[in-house]
Amino acid sequence: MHRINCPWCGLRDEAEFQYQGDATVVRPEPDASEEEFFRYAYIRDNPKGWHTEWWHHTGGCRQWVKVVRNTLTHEIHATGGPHDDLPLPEGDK
Amino acid sequence: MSAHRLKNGGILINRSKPVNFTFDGKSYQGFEGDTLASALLANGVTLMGRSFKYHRPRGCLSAGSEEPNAIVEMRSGARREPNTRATIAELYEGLEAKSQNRFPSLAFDVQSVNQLLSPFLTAGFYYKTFMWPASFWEPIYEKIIRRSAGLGRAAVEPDPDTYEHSHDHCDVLVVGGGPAGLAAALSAAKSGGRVILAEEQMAFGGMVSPTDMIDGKPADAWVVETLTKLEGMKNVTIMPRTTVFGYYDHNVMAALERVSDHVKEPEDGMPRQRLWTLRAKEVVLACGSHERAMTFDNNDKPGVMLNNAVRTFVEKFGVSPGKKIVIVTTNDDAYRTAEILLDAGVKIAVIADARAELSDAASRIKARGVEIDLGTIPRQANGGKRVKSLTLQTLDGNVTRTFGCDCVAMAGGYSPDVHLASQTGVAPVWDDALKGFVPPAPIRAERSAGASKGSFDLAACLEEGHAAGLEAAGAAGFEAKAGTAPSAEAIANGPIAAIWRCAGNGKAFVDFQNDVTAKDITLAEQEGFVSVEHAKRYTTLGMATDQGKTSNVTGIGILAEARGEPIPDVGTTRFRPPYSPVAIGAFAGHERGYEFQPVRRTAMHACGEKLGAVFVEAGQWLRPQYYPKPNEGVMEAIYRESKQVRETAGICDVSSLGKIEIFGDDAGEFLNRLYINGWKLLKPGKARYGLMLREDGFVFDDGTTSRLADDHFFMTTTTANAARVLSHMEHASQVLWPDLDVQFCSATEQWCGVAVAGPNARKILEKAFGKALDMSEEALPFMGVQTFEWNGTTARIFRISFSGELAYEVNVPWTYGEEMWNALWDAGQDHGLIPYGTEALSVLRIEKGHVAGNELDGRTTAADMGLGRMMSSKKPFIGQKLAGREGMIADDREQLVGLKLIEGAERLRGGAHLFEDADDANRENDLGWITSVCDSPQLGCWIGLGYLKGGVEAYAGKTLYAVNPLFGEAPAVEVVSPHFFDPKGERLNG
Amino acid sequence: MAKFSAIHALGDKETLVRSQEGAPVRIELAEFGSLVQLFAKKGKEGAVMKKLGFKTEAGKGASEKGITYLPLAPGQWLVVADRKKGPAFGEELAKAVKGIGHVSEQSASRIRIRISGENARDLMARGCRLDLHASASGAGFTAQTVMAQVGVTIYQKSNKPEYDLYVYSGFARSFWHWLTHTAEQFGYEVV
Amino acid sequence: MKYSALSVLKQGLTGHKGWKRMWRDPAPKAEYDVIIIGGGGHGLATAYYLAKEHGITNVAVIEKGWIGGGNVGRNTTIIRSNYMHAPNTHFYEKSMKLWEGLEQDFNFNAMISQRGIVNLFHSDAQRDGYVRRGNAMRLAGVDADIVSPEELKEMVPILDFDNSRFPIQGGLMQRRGGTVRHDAVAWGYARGADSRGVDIIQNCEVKDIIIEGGAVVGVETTKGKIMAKKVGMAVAGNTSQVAKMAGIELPIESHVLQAFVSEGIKPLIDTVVTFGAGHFYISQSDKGGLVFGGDLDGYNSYAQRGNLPMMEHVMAGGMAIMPAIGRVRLLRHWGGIMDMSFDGSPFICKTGVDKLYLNGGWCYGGFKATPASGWCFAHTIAKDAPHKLNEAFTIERFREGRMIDEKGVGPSPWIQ
Ligand SMILES: Cc1cc2nc3c(=O)[nH]c(=O)nc-3n(C[C@H](O)[C@H](O)[C@H](O)COP(=O)(O)OP(=O)(O)OC[C@H]3O[C@@H](n4cnc5c(N)ncnc54)[C@H](O)[C@@H]3O)c2cc1C
Ligand SMILES: NC(=O)c1ccc[n+]([C@@H]2O[C@H](COP(=O)([O-])OP(=O)(O)OC[C@H]3O[C@@H](n4cnc5c(N)ncnc54)[C@H](O)[C@@H]3O)[C@@H](O)[C@H]2O)c1
Ligand SMILES: Cc1cc2nc3c(=O)[nH]c(=O)nc-3n(C[C@H](O)[C@H](O)[C@H](O)COP(=O)(O)O)c2cc1C
Ligand SMILES: [Zn+2]
Repeated sequence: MHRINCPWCGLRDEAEFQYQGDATVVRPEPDASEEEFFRYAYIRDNPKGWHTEWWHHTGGCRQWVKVVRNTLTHEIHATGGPHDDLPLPEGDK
Repeated sequence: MSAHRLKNGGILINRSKPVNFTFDGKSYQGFEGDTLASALLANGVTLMGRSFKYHRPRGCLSAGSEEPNAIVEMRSGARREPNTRATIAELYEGLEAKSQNRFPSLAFDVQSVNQLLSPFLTAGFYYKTFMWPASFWEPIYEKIIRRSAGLGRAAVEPDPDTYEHSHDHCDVLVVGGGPAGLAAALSAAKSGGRVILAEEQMAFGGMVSPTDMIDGKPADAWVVETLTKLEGMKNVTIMPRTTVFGYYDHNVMAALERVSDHVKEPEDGMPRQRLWTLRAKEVVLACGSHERAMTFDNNDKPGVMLNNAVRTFVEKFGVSPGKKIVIVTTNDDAYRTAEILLDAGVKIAVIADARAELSDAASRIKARGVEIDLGTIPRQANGGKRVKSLTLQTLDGNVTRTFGCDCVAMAGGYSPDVHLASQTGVAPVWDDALKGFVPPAPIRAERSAGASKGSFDLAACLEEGHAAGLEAAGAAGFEAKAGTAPSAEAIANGPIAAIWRCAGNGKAFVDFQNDVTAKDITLAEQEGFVSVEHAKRYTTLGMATDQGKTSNVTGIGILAEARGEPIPDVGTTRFRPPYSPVAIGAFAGHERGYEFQPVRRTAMHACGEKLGAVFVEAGQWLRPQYYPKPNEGVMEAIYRESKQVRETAGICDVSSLGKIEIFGDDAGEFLNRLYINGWKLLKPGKARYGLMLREDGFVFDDGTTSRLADDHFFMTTTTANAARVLSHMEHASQVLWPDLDVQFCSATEQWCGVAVAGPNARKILEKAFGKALDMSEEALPFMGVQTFEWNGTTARIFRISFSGELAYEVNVPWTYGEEMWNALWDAGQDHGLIPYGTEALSVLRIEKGHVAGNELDGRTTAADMGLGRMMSSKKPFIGQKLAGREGMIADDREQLVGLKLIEGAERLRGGAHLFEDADDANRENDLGWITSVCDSPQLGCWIGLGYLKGGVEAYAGKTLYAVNPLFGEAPAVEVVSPHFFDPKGERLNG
Repeated sequence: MAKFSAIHALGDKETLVRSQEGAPVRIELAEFGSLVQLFAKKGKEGAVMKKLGFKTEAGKGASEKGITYLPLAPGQWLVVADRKKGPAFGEELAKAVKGIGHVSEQSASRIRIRISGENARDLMARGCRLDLHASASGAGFTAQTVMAQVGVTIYQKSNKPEYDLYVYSGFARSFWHWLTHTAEQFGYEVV
Repeated sequence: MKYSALSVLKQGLTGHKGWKRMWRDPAPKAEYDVIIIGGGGHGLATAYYLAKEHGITNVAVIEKGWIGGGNVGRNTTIIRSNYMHAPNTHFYEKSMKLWEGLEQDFNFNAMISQRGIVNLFHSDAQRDGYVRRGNAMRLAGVDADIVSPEELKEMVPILDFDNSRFPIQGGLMQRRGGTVRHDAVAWGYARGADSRGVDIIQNCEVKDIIIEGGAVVGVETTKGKIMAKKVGMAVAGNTSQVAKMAGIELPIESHVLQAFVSEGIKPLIDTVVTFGAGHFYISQSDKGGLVFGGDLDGYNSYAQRGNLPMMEHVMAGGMAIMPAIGRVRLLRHWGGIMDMSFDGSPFICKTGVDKLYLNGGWCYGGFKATPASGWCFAHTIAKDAPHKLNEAFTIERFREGRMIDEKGVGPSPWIQ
């Protein structure tokens, strides 16, 4: 079971969170094109390996937590707040 | 007691406490501390089950958790549980067990005729046959196959016992309470970390023998002493009868504690079993090993068992499984058994040792006068329902001699128990000296120790355990307090021979329970099932309840020989949890039946109850659905309620609506971005209907939101979407627009609410709230909001209307719900006030053409609902861009319409499809469907809402057919505007 | 008659109370006066604490003069007044933080249950996924989590294994059912 | 070699020495007319129908592991055609028809068992949704019925009607739905394809897709470069990874779905029962194991294993409606990687790259699709154009706003 380090609550069980998908896609500015919004809503890199993603801590502080997790091993490299820059581990993509 | 119980020995049994039990209806007696298997053996019962496919008679193979054969039905009635391993079922007074998978009786099983068919019933048989004629499969062949498969019978009544979950955290989790595990727990505990020691069995000590010496004491005394020491340490939790069965991500382990399985029924308040979630910083796996059987013809005869099972029965339970025993072996462990048998006075007919040379251990036994045949392996067991003799052969297949016996002990070598270590997804590694797979290099914070790591010598197990405990504690951040490992005399074991199968022409079983023979495996290879995973699936090797604990390695050895490749190239199949089977009820815990999900009750639940409401589930909420009068049917009640509201007034509990309190200078801007319509200009004291889209442009939710102050809004959401809307807003404020000054939280359970609707609504409220509230048109116009003091608390009133009547929603704090209801109820008595439920609410809104859950199915656009014009073009909002995609604005999209039943059926039904021609209805000319229906008192007929291609514009006044093949009807309906009733909204003013 | 009873959502107190001499688990219907959710505007967290004269950090609440401050999230607290009743408490707070924060009245949204006794921690472990061992919790320990599928806020006032659970009103009965059912294995009293 | 009563009898009496390999183990040729990447159900079925229906036999199926080791070998084996949206209804019904004749067609007993599938409903709104769906099926010529609680009690006696949190009001039944012995589907198609000349190449991973001048010309594999006139991708959970090799971006996420099997027990449940409101579904295998599952774990994963919270939730769902299974033991549980598309519906289509074709986005429902998927994909590859049955399953539908969203939850694949 994933244990996710919420920046506010500390290490918590996966069961307290709701997964919310890829955190690398950035919502375009309001005046961006339909195409850009389309890519934001639908196109995903879906990597096998490190993935930066959202876990919403609904069973705790209700903060959106950014998590760098490996989709192959389920290992977690880093967690942070929505606007923290979380680099991927060295040498990996 | 019976002759099979030895005079002495049996460290686990208490001879002064006899215990009565029954097996297949016959009464027997055993001792406290016995397992069902040891007690049956003590009574001379060797036949304990039938195999899966051929229904061959079987006795117990092992004395432990790995048992494939002796699986029985325990208990009866609602507590009947299939497939319980007799070898670990603890005996209790009144235990009832039955043999399974046999008819009519264990001794005489009709389906054992399958054995006659056995030349055909090989691996893969099913795939090649039962195809002729085609129509015979389900009604005939499949039924027979299903009935003859499947082992035991489950209960058919609800399980009367309870299960619970429990959680713990530790620095070091030690799995297994054998010598390695005990040593690990002790050294880890001494360094101060929090230690949990879990052991599957009732007794600790694992495979140690009372004849072993540890720290100069008999091993069983050392075990007790060590446990006592551990129990005395505050940082140690000892968990007997607890199987750690699953190794999940991030070092979380799941364990099952069998709290009450060793008693007839759980004591008051106690669960049957407890499922533990253990979060360990570091793990020590000291799970021991499993002995392998040897593969020779008829090796499944009752009385043929594992060498260490024979030893365990003698040493731990004081039972000799036979009076004259043949031992067949590939390694030195057989001689430990021989020694113990000789000491117990049990006769050994011969020991057949596959190895060419006499080992030291063997010579010691030879010196005691036992015949040892070197270079000899078993050929076939003989006998009926119990082994009578064993024929031996040389390694190259020459039959030598046959020895009479009533028990055969097989020492095929040990396989380290790498189950948990491999569950993490890495494959174990072949060790050729050991002739077994050992744990892979850890990828988690874990390490193995003792036999499970491939160390079979007691001294090494103790040392490794000690070191592993220290290492684990150190890794968890606790300073190692060295000390020395418990010591035992190191014994050099001789080599192990790799004998995967012994030559023969008959059935030599590898996987006993699933009746997989050596030939099945070679046949699979011959047919192209070369991969070990293919061979497993084709033959079912290792797929039975024991998951191949005693058989997988042998099967892999045979496959490797057939492929002509070394074992490491073949590899193992994938290890999966659970380590041993776990009751489904334990996973569910408390969350079963009515407790599956918590119930949410509104503050006014009791008021509804008092008025005879029938409640309905709305998500987790319970809401009054309707309030039947005596002798009134559902439909009549709904009709009456919805009619009466428009005539006088009705009161409805609307507390389950989601409520969100929003603060901040940018709250208006925030709402502007969330909703499709504008919010900035909304004045304090006013409410507005709002519609939200998802980012993909489809409608997400709707509700009424009010401005209470410049920087304070109060939002309502639908009951169903309350949580989702809150999450959506948190995303927007935390992730998308952190710069907006906006703060909000749920207020759903702070405020409860009622709607009072109908021409008399104002009068009733005036009477109930009196001077507290100014109800005048000026003070509280349509879409007006007021906060007022009532009864010592703050109340809010919203003049909004879902029903289309003059209506108000009043909110008070949850604690005042009943009082408010009662006040309104009393005030309404002179004004024809009735309570109405969700059904009447639905009728009223359908008559008005207001959309609800049925119309908001996640695939509709605002325009589909006729609300396209609400979409502001003056500001950006979520969903705006993608709502413009060509398919979402296409002309052929279905639009919301009203439908009136004309004729052809008694009623309308949701889910009917709309067609121009009822006789030519198919998916290609399908025009739409009906979403909601009701029997409308105002229209005097059944009406409905639906989505229709072309909408009202194309079909107004036209007749369509509501085709409903499921109900065999296709009534004619007229297409009308969805605003059936009072389209101008005149009634909003009373 | 005004009602601020912690048990409003559970029904009549008389039907809930149960005595057992020396019970290893004690469940207390711990009524309070007022409860609000307090917000600091962005960047005003310190200012709000200063203004109101309390100090909390993530996971650690504080009790002062009958008022308990439970940190929920950055810039968010539950503030519980033991005695001060009614909306007035929230209004006072709101006034105090005007310009730097907001207050949402929540007195009716939750009930408070206090669990203590020899087996209190064992009982908690049956539903609580958090580590409540003395080395991991202790005085001031505050956490929002989920027990028996219900969101709860836990507060441990002292180093003793005694826990205040704040449970949403609508879920109160379901939670109570689970709690008392589970406590039966130890034996419990309700006061 | 053909399986007949006679061959089974003969081999039984002669020690089974004559049974041949079901598929060869050939070395890859330098070039094929068609390469199918992925030896799962869909890939093997595609090869089979290319050979059988279109006479294209110079075909290789390239599988990185052992055939059938992906989702076809780990699914809960349910087949049904109870879909609501027209493209799905027609497509899955085609599949159902192919299932009905499959064993005779490929001379292999895949134990297709039309024991029926029932979806329970618990509220009027849910019922209306199912009625809409059932009618959509009937209007497409597919069997569907609404069954009453009384009929349900008869059909599934262990359903609890007395103490259930969400009272069971009835169900949508498709009697022709049921289960199939999953492994046998892969093996049967493999054997059928092999006997028609298709090369099945195992332990060979495609590492790159070679494109020249906008058209595919071959693949780079762990066994070297293999050229091809056309290439079809049918790699399920790995769709994004393989499509990326050709520069194709997709609305797909890979998620883990768990499955569970109990110890074998005597027949207890004769139909497939799904409890959507509780995220639980169950059937019983011919071997006696209760085979059940629930929702996705709900996070991107390629790990083929899930975690405890979903396990507990799934089994709670079981105990919510069938409390008699409490004492039956879970034997094993595992996971598979779902290629979750952003509307829950699949792709069988051409791609932006000439002669490169996509089959994917099957989510947790592609097993039942296997025959029709292979059949339609073979058609699309052979004709370089979709069949009418799969023309809606394009990549462009998302850009165009013509999603086929059975669940109506939109582009959040973890809840699709
Ligand atoms: C737990 C679970 C339960 C399910 N239950 C059902 C159900 O009840 N009913 C239903 O209809 N569907 C169900 N499904 C879904 C269904 O199993 C899949 O949608 C379907 O099997 C996918 O098609 P496939 O058989 O071709 O996939 P797979 O069998 O996964 O085949 C894809 C193959 O491609 C191979 N591959 C991947 N990358 C490469 C590469 N680079 N080179 C070479 N080969 C590669 C893989 O190794 C794999 O063998 C379930 C799935 C799971 C996991
Ligand atoms: N002579 C030989 O060939 C040979 C071979 C193997 C073992 N042995 C002997 O066996 C002993 C090995 O000691 P050890 O401590 O490594 O192993 P052990 O077998 O003595 O103990 C392992 C213990 O772990 C428990 N266990 C296993 N899996 C578990 C799980 N998942 N959850 C909870 N409990 C679990 C078992 O019930 C058992 O009590 C030594 O005495 C050694 O000499 C001898
Ligand atoms: C329908 C079905 C029935 C199964 N029955 C059994 C079974 O009776 N015994 C068993 O050990 N595994 C059974 N399995 C699980 C497989 O052993 C295996 O776990 C699964 O195919 C996934 O493969 P993997 O575990 O090798 O990754 C079954 C799987 C399926 C799909
Ligand atoms: Zn948190």
